[in-house]
Amino acid sequence: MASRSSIAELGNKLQSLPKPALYLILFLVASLPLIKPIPLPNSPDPASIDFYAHLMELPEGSKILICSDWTNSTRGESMGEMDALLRVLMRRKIKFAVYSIGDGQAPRVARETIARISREEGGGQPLYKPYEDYVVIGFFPNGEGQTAAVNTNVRAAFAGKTDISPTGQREVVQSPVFEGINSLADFKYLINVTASSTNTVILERIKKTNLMFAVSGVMVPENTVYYASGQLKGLLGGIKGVYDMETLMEYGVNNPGPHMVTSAAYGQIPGFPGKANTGKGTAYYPALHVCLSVLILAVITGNVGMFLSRKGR
Amino acid sequence: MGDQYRDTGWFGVLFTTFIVFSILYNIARARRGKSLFIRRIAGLNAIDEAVGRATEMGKPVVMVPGLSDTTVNAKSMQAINIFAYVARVAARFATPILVCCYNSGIYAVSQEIIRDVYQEEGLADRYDVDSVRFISDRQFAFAAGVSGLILRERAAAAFFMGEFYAESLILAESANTVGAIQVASSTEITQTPFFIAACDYVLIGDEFYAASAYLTRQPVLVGSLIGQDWGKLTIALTVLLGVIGGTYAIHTQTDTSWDDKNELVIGLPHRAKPADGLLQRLLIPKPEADVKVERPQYSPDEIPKPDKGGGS
Amino acid sequence: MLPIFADLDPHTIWNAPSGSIELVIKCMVALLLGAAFVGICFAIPSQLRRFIIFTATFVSGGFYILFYYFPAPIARQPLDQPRNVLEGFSFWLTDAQPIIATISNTIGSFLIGLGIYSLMRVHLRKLMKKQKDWGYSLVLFVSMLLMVTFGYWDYFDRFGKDGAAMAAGPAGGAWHFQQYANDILFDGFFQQMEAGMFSMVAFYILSAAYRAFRARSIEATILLATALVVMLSVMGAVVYQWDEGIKALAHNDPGSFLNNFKLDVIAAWLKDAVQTPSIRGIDFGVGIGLLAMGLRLWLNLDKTGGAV
Amino acid sequence: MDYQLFKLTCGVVAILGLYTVLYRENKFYRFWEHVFLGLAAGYSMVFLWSETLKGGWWDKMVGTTAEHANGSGASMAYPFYAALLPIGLMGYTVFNKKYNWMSRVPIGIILGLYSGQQISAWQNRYVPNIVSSMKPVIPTTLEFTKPLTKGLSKEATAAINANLYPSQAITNIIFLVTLLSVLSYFLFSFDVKSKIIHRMSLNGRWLLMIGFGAIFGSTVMMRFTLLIDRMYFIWIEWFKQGILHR
Repeated sequence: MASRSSIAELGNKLQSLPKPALYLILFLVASLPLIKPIPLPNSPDPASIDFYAHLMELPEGSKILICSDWTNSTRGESMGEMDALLRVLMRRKIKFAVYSIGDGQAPRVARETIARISREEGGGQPLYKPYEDYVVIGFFPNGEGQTAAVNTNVRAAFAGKTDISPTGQREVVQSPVFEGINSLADFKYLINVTASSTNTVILERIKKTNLMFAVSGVMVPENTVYYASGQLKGLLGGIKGVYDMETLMEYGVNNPGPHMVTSAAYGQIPGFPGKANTGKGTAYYPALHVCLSVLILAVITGNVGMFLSRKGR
Repeated sequence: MGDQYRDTGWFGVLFTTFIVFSILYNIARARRGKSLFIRRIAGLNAIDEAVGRATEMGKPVVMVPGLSDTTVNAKSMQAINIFAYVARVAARFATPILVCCYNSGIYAVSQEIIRDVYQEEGLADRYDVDSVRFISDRQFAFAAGVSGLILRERAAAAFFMGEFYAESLILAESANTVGAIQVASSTEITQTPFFIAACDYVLIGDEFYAASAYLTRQPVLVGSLIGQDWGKLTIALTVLLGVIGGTYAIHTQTDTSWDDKNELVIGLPHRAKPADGLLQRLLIPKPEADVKVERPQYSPDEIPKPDKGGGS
Repeated sequence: MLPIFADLDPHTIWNAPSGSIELVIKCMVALLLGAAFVGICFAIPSQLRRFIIFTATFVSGGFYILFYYFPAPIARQPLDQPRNVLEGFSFWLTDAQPIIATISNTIGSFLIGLGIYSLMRVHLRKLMKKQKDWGYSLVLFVSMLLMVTFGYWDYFDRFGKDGAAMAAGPAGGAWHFQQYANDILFDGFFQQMEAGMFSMVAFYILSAAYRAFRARSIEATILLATALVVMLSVMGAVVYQWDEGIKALAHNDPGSFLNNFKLDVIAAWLKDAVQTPSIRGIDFGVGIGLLAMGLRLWLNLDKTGGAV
Repeated sequence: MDYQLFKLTCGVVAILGLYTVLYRENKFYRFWEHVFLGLAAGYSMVFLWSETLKGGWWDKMVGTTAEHANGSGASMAYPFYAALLPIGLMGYTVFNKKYNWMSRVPIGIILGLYSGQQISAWQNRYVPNIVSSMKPVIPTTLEFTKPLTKGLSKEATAAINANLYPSQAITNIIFLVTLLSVLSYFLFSFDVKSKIIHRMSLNGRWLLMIGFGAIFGSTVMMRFTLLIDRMYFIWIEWFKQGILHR
């Protein structure tokens, strides 16, 4: 039987693992599951189902406004959300305008993402033509004022901004996307894909149209509050939200089958089986499990160490 | 023109105005010299201790007034107000300070306020312009720059106050690595648990806004703090009244329309929803059908620019 | 109401056709007026300084306060003219709002150079005096200059004659050296470094959680336990297994009370019943604090704002 | 080496350079930190014009001619935006000991515009939150949990949905107690003599910890995802697809 002091020593050791060792373990376990991803079972959140269902309920040819406020620093989550959103929009022939208030890089990242998804959806050829089917309006450094202006008069707020069209640089409000748009209410939704606090800026100032947010994992608790109070019609949160969207695109809602997604709030909503629905969600979700397990294990180790060293004393 | 408050309802505006009024009223009351009470806030007593330790060690005190998305805003102003106090203590002990700014607006304001603090203390010669620094206005370049500075200068005390996002933990763990005492506070609630995990003292929620009143005891700030308390009490009372009203509504009132997502049932009487309570309806009026107003029209050559039809 | 803010295209005193002499003259006048204001500020006696700052803040804040309290026009159509003076004023406020946004955007942008100037000052000094670590300052300068050069070069190319043919990404073609260089700097280095720095938070979370999450006190134990439940609830596979177990216990009866102990149900309940109200409670306080700070700034009540 | 692979390699080297700080502060990290700061400053200078001033100020000031606008119609120029230039430049007086007060004018304008919006922002953000906190607390039926509605008629479903069940009422009461306790914890100006309020604000602290725990749990998801994304970038995009061509 180990002596009291050696138990205490073990306890102290368990309590003071060197930082670099912890880091190395995490580095390794985050990498390994990527080599061969395993599809995991999933039951989508009601908030994600709302998000998907509202997009699917839009009549073809509707228009929506996207406020894209993410850059490559949150690529892991936001790009997955944006990809899934764009896929649904393009498959449903919904035109969209994109602007940013969060970050100067955001328009460029959005532009590249749209071009990529457009090529993938069109089988190599762009499915959506810039300026005709979508416009990238650009960045506005004063988010608060700009958002208030968008709510008051969306055309005036975007007037003067230009985008590159097939015939050179032209004003965005002249684009077909803005045809028939006289008020913000003519955009069926304003969807904010964001990884920064622009969500509250929009929430506080937009009243004329419905809001849906696609936020990063850290913002989920905060935005769940607004979803619960009905200020948001739908909400995608973090990689779970991405995986939910990918699941929904594959199986739809309430479609009988082995992977049926059930929701009491909606009738049958089709999915897009057979199309390229999987993306970052499917690839990252298994690795997330391993990382979280490591974290839980580390916390348990620390607590066991504390317990042992107290006992040994 | 009362009907023009259609979107928000007159009661919501009145309610908001009452809160504004109670803040301003208490500021006025405090300025008239009424002495008022503030409870103890634990994290703030640590400031003197932290600066004292930095003085002993001869290492700098690092202050970060947070990110503010565009230019300077009220949150960063509040952070700088707190730092003005820290800088004052540091100036008296001749402890070096380092204020790391995220954007030019914050930089300009901090530069001015910190300089003033040194001047007021009569120590203008101790002030080094480069102790207030702009680092970067890109979030993670900022995080890399500040944590590099903390590690290289081996800061003895670190204050992170204001609007912090993901970089909170990068900064806090860097400071932890060099053994600095950390006092932190984020207006972003989602970052508070990380500061709790990594820092020595954390101000939670609006303790951040109470800090400058607590530290300086300026009548204006103390009065404002009391006004804020009135506001919180008003909210609590309103919620309680609404709970009673909503409960009453679901027990006694009936409604004939029921829009429960797709389950639209019209014509059958049902229990009312909690949102049908009186207070609820006053604060958020039921949306009405679109109204049309007849107005004289501009002739086409006077059309305001933004409304030309789209398309080519 | 004067159509100062109406943004009408008909020619008024406030605008001019693009490229005309009139425009140049009006621009000069505007510049002179602005410069005159700055000149006056230089000459002004120090007693009036506080007043000028107060006025600037008060008037600009007052616009939004007025905008909030003055009834907004209802059901306004694009071609509508106001029916009376009051309505005219509310139209004017609505029209002015985008212009005000432009003004604050622009002034904010002009300040950006200030930060860059500070950065240059610190590092130029190091470089000139060959202080410790001056080599790194050189690295900073070089990378900044490269970014500026290729950034603008690429930008002007894109808005030039052949810009339309230029693809957004390298795969599309029609790229020259400057486009590739800009792409490497921005996409190859800068963006990846941002993501890299951000991802380091994961390492720090692990070490902070390991160090701090000990069941030392009641508070710490509560924090630890809730965090564990929520973490488990985002692990889809764990949730799935747990829920299958519960289903088996409940004999697959969907009406059974046991179904309330599914992991995602517990987590959702925790969010609804405790997390949401506690965030809301903090948020109400923070909101009022921010409102009060806003009011004090608007009315210039704080004393620390510089000894003017 | 093709262009794509070269670009990926740059990214991988830079990321690993930053990661070395996890071991300790070192020269390699310092190098990449300064590269990062330089690129960030350079980028700010580029987007200062390209993303903000060009479209937001210059184009509005000089307008567009028919030729320039590609047939979409000329727009008028609004020359008085030019007056913003001198006002904006007033910010640069901050380095002058005598005239530094002038920098407060442009900042005052920005702060004014910001603070003026706070009242309406407060109402828009918090009033709906206040209203949705008004949850009913007395159940309308004695059946403890909500029965299943699957397969029932719309009318029957609506009738069931309209009821407040005791289980929900209990949740609502916990919700309210939490909200009020947390609010009372943040009262600063009351000398707590009443035992109930004291108890409540102590409860408030514990309930806050539950909230923070839940936030921590869901935030961790994101942080790890971003790390996994970097690992994906290094191992799959660069190593597997770039180097090994698989």
